[in-house]
Amino acid sequence: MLILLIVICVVTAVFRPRFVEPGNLANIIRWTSLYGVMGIGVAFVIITGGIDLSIGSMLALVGCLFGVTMAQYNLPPAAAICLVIAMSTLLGLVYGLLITKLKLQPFVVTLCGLLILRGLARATAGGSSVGGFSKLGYLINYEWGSVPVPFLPWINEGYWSFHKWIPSRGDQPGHFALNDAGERIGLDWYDWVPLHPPIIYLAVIAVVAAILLNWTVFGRHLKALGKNEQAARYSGVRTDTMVIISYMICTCLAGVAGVLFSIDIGSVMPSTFGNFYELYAIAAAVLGGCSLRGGEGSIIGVVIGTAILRVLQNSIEMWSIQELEFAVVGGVILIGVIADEIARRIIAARRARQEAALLEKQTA
Amino acid sequence: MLILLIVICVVTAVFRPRFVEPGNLANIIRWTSLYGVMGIGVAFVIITGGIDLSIGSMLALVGCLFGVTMAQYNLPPAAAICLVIAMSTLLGLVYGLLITKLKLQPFVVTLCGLLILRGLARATAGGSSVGGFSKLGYLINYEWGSVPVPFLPWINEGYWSFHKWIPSRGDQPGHFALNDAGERIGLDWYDWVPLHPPIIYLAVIAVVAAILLNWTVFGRHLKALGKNEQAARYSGVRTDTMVIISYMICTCLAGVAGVLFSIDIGSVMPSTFGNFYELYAIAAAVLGGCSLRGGEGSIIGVVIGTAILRVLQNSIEMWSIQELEFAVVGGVILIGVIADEIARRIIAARRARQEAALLEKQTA
Amino acid sequence: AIGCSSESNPSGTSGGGGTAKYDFPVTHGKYTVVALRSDSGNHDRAKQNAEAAISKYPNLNCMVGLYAYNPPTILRAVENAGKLDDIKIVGFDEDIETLKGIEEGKIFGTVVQQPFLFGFKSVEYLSALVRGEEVDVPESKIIYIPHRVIRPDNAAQFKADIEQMMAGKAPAPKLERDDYDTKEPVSLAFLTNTVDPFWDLAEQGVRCAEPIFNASCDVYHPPTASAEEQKRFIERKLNDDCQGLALSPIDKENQQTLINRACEKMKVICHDSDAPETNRLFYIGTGNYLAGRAVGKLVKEAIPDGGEVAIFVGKLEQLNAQERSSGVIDELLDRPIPPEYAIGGDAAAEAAESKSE
Amino acid sequence: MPLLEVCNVSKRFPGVKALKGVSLSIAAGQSVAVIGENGAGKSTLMKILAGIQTPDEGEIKLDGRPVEIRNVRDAEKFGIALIHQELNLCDNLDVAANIFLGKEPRTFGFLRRREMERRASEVLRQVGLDIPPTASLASLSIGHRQLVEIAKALASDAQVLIMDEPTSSLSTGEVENLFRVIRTLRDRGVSVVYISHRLSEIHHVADRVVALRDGCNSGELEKDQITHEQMVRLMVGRDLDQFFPHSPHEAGEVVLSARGVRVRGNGAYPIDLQLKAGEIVGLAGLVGAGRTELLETLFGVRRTLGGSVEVAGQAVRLQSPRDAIAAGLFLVPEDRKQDGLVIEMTVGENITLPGLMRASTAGMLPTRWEKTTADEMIQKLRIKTPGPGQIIQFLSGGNQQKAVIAKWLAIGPKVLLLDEPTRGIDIGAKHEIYEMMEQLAHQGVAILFASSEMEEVIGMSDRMLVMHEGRIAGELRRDQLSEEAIMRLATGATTAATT
Ligand SMILES: Nc1ncnc2c1ncn2[C@@H]1O[C@H](COP(=O)(O)OP(=O)(O)OP(=O)(O)O)[C@@H](O)[C@H]1O
Ligand SMILES: Nc1ncnc2c1ncn2[C@@H]1O[C@H](COP(=O)(O)OP(=O)(O)OP(=O)(O)O)[C@@H](O)[C@H]1O
Ligand SMILES: [Mg+2]
Ligand SMILES: [Mg+2]
Repeated sequence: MLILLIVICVVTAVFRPRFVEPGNLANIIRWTSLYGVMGIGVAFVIITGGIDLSIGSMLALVGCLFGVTMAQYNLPPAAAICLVIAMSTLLGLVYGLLITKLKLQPFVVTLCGLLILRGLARATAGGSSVGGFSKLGYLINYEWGSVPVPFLPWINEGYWSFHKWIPSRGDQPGHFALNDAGERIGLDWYDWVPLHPPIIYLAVIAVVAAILLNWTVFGRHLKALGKNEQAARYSGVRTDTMVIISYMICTCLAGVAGVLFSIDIGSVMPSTFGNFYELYAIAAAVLGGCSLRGGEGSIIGVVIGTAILRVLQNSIEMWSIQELEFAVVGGVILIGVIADEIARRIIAARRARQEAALLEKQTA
Repeated sequence: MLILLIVICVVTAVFRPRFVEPGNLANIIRWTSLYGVMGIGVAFVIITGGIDLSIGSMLALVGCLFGVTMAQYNLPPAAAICLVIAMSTLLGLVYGLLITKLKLQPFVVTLCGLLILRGLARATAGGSSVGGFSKLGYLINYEWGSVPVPFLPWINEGYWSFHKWIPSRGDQPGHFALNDAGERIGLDWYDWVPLHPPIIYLAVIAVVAAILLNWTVFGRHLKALGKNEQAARYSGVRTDTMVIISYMICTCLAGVAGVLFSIDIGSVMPSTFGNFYELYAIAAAVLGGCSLRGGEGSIIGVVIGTAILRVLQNSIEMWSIQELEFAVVGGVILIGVIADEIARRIIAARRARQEAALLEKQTA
Repeated sequence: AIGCSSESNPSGTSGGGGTAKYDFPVTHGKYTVVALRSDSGNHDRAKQNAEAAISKYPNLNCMVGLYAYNPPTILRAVENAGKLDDIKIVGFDEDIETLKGIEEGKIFGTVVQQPFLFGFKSVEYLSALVRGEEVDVPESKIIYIPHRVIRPDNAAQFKADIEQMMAGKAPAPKLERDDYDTKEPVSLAFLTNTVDPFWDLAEQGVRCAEPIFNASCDVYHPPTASAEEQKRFIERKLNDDCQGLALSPIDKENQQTLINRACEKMKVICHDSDAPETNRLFYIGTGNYLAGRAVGKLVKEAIPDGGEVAIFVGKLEQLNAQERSSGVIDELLDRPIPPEYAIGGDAAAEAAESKSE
Repeated sequence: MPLLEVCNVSKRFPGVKALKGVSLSIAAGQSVAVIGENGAGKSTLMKILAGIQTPDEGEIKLDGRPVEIRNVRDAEKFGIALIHQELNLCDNLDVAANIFLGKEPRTFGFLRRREMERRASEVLRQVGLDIPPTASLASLSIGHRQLVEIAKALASDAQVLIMDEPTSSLSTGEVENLFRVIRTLRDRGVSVVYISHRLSEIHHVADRVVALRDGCNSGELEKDQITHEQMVRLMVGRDLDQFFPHSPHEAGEVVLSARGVRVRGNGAYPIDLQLKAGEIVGLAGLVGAGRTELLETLFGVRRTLGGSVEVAGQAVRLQSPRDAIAAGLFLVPEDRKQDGLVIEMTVGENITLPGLMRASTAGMLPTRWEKTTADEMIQKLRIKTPGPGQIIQFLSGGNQQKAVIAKWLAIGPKVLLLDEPTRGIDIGAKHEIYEMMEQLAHQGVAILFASSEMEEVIGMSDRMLVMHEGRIAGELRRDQLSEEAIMRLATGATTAATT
């Protein structure tokens, strides 16, 4: 999957040098971070063998509530954030209870959730869009640092591309090494990509999630129960509790993502905000190696999967083929999944052949 | 479920008498028919234990192609219809092959389908909406007959409602029995509800589907395979072929629905046409008793499920609470599913008690 | 009676535009507005809304469709219900089917904007601004492009014009000045608010202007009409070598920061829908409110004896929908034109009147 | 004083009363065998002890104090561990993780992997399984998985260890090893409850035998009373005459002949074999010897890597089970719940499933045929069911197995492949299945019959093939059959064929 990511990046960079513009890279990083938070949440649910189709609606509801509580009830932002995240977590509890205690199917429950939450979002917002997040913009846009990335200017200025030299605008700083007199003497060989807070959020959440999944008893139980619920239950794992917790993690992270998205986008339109985001999150998790049959998945995979989707989307925009956007994204996911499947088969076949050869040798 | 349907109808009729207006009933019937076609298709896939998330996009693609082939390539409508339905059926074949031969998960495949088809639809339409279906309007709107339904005028005119008498416009015929001089002497006790072609389409498709499912070997095999694919395969059922066929049925019916919807609505906006229709179709199937775990489902159930959703939506319209629409629809599905589950438990418990009593008696 | 709710959100978000909150049905004199229904931009929803309204309000006299796709869907719904004689239809925008309906006498009339001019003028002004040339902008920072009223008499001619535009063969409109300097190529962007035939006309205008002003212009139609898509586009343009941007903000108040950010980097103007609180240089477009009032006048003509009116729009969250609908309602209720729309508006309205007659 | 005491426990399920006032007591350091026919309620009783199910009535006492076992955790607290009849492992985790699932050594919720692996390799050694604790479970055969399951129970350091048919997929050597483990545990003072349908094993492990019949206690045997006949009488309620109803068969023409068939996996050695009409051929071997794979390959479930198969002289291309079925070659699979039956469908629907297509005209359901066939088969095989409309899930194991066989009898087999047909079913049902095999052989059906139970393969076969590591190590005629001869071939001690 990492390979796929790199391929997409390189191809885009070569043919559309503007892709590696620091600002553009910063954008991609920011979006990846935001979507990644969502993806990590849904990964937990997918690992238990469940699904959450209501993330998009959850985003809308959280966004609307967030805006409305701040504006209408004059809650301080911090309190509003806590409130909406608590609410989203509670909704996860409800899902979990319905799924474990009433034995309803996750698909059905979260499908209803999708509809209900969207409806509540519209009711909350009362038919108009919700805003007023701009004062919190620093949570997303504060530039706390930047990293140097080599070669960017070269690619950017077309040295490496098949395209003609693109005359740069004179007022754009940073690309050229200047001599003392301020004249251009050559291209810098690196450029600064600015970093914004979302990457920190993602990093923190991803690290915590990865630890939770791989190093704790909780994670172990989660995987066991995702693969074979009965076995886990017979071994004394509190399967119901685990499932409920995983839904709570998912909706909680969806709540966090909802807050971040609404701050980032700045306005929440209750009827369209977050439409189909659940599909993006699920697609990212699947691309990242989570199996919808449960029991498998890695956090770093999810992050890479999200990055693929974001880079792809940006790349499509660079190529100006927005009309095909969905088709390309869908196609890439499909190809990724097919390639994965084929690779797995080839490996299995090769291993079988090797083992056969080994056996032959042993017996000979 | 039928009970739920009737309850919703009665409550709406009592509190919002305009609900039983013949024209409104005709609308509901028409919409139910159109959505029903889609729902029946997806029921087949659900019975095999699969899912099709791409119906909405399929609708959009079919609609766009339909319009474009007619307008741009001047195909006669019949040819265009055949062409697009053939194409949608072919797509089902592709899904089926990917799912059976490459062993990909239906969720993933059709999720990609959702994106890809939507993208293709947009590319086909070239960014604008597609129209030109009005000359085919007779396929939807031709009034071929009508049925008398008793009591409608009474309810409609407020005799049975808790609301005040609604003065009818004088020029509205049919409601009143007239004396020879043309004066009103009383309310007619029945009214004519017009019938349009869609109900025929639905009836034909539903009857064929029901026969297929309940009276043929194909249907039996389908159910067996939905419950336990491996056992079915070990019993000589062509599981792969069956799965492929069920996807083809589903996409074919989605194609038919796409054609009908585009004629009915008259213009196809590639980016929003059919959004979330797959969810409506799946919800209808689930409300109608299909289990997403596979193996269970009835066609009449699906039709009733669709009717519930449509009536509900109309009823919401009548109550003027559109903002809560999604919430109400989702809530009703959830309540329906929960009620179903609880009813099942109660029945199981009661049967257990009866049996225990019986056993006791036998042994005594 | 929630269906209306173009109430402005207390958070001071959108929903402004001078719209008061209405409690439907509102009655004034002969006219009653029974409902204002939105469909989130879904055509199927639009048709369902129209059908439901016909059933729900037996005494409906007039239906008004304010987004381009509304009038044709209303027409079909009315036709199917067999109520063409009872219900008059008044439209907005120049959908081909709307125009056909007018020709056939099924639709009473429509008020059209001139998106072709939006596109053309945007490129004209932006390329001049980018090259540092002077542009005549009125005090109000609003350049009105007059709307037109289409009735059966001028429908055929107008339809022909539109077809010509769509084919890319429309003659270029008159330029403001004829001494533009067009040596240096400029790179511009034209951002609309959704995918619609309406915006195709605007794009044609842009394309028509590109060679004349030696500009290359990236036109983007956000497919799901969301603020997010607009944001992504603008952010991309910020990192591009784009020098001028003309946009139709979807949610002006909450996009303020974004638009102001763009203003720092390039020349920004608004078209179609304004964002007056930002640093955008000026606004080109129809006065949506005044166009709404023109629709209201058409309604009055259509049902001179008064009656029930239902209004259908796409996204009530959008300013143009709010302005248009309040224009219609205010006209029907004989409210005065709020001062903020009166600026420069009278002249525009008169221009519209004279043009259509 | 008994360590664990069960008093008058009852349990109802929808449709059946699984336990009707059963009592059981176990002293510390004692091993008790629980026997009974299928559906007698053994597993249910054990599940109640392990906290998986709760009793409707009755009491459980530990050290004389009544306790309530509400869930698995409670059972663990009281020192009760259960090895399930069905495998309950997660094949996405490694062996160590499976062994310690639910009781991982931890500090603040973090896993202590090192310690886990150390202790896991310890218990693995105890059960005689020579694999690293980090091996992935997916790579193990059923037999090895069963051993892992046993190791899992051992790792819990339980006071009472319950084994529900632990040996059903183990080979002789592994069974011996298990007995040794049980004896050492017993010497350490651990109580062992042992359930098995292989009555011969019971002599080796049991201090006492408790028999259940139809959910009631039907008697107990002390160590010195344990004999085969006694046990059978307690289980079935009557004496059974000759156990293996074997009579010599007339071998007819060759109906199945496989030449150079290479089975995917496990070495892909070419395999030759021939089956004559009216012959019962046993297929013996240790766990993982490749019997299931061979049978599945012959049935078309697995793709062959080469070779040819002929049925009644006609070459068959084995692409899918359909091809095999079309040729009259049927398999009764090892795992009847997963492969043999659609357990949520009715008895009738299951029995008629393979024959529907043949009996139908124009694809319509042959309703009349369905009904007559189902009734006929239920009668012929004496399937105990309220009727053909009963959901097959609610039948006991033996009756389910009969239904699987009925599926094939309904459409007339030429060759019947049976993979562990008596696995986990009771002695009465076993007997009926043996009789059926006899009958079929006399009707000219060729039967290839894989089983891990020495006695029954020896008792039932006219001829036996023994497999070792994916190849046929040798063939034994009926007069050569003995446990020693088989073991010699099965362990690869002599590679030369004895014929
Ligand atoms: N979860 C369940 N639901 C319904 N019936 C059940 C359930 N579990 C067991 N039964 C029924 O209870 C009875 C006793 O089953 P149990 O598994 O205890 O028998 P057993 O003695 O272990 O048989 P076997 O030797 O086949 O394992 C059987 O008739 C079985 O069908
Ligand atoms: N699906 C599978 N994937 C990988 N390996 C397998 C699979 N099935 C069987 N094997 C391997 O093939 C070998 C033979 O297994 P097989 O089940 O045929 O043995 P068997 O003699 O029937 O034993 P058993 O008594 O367990 O049925 C074993 O080593 C097993 O690990
Ligand atoms: Mg048992
Ligand atoms: Mg086997």
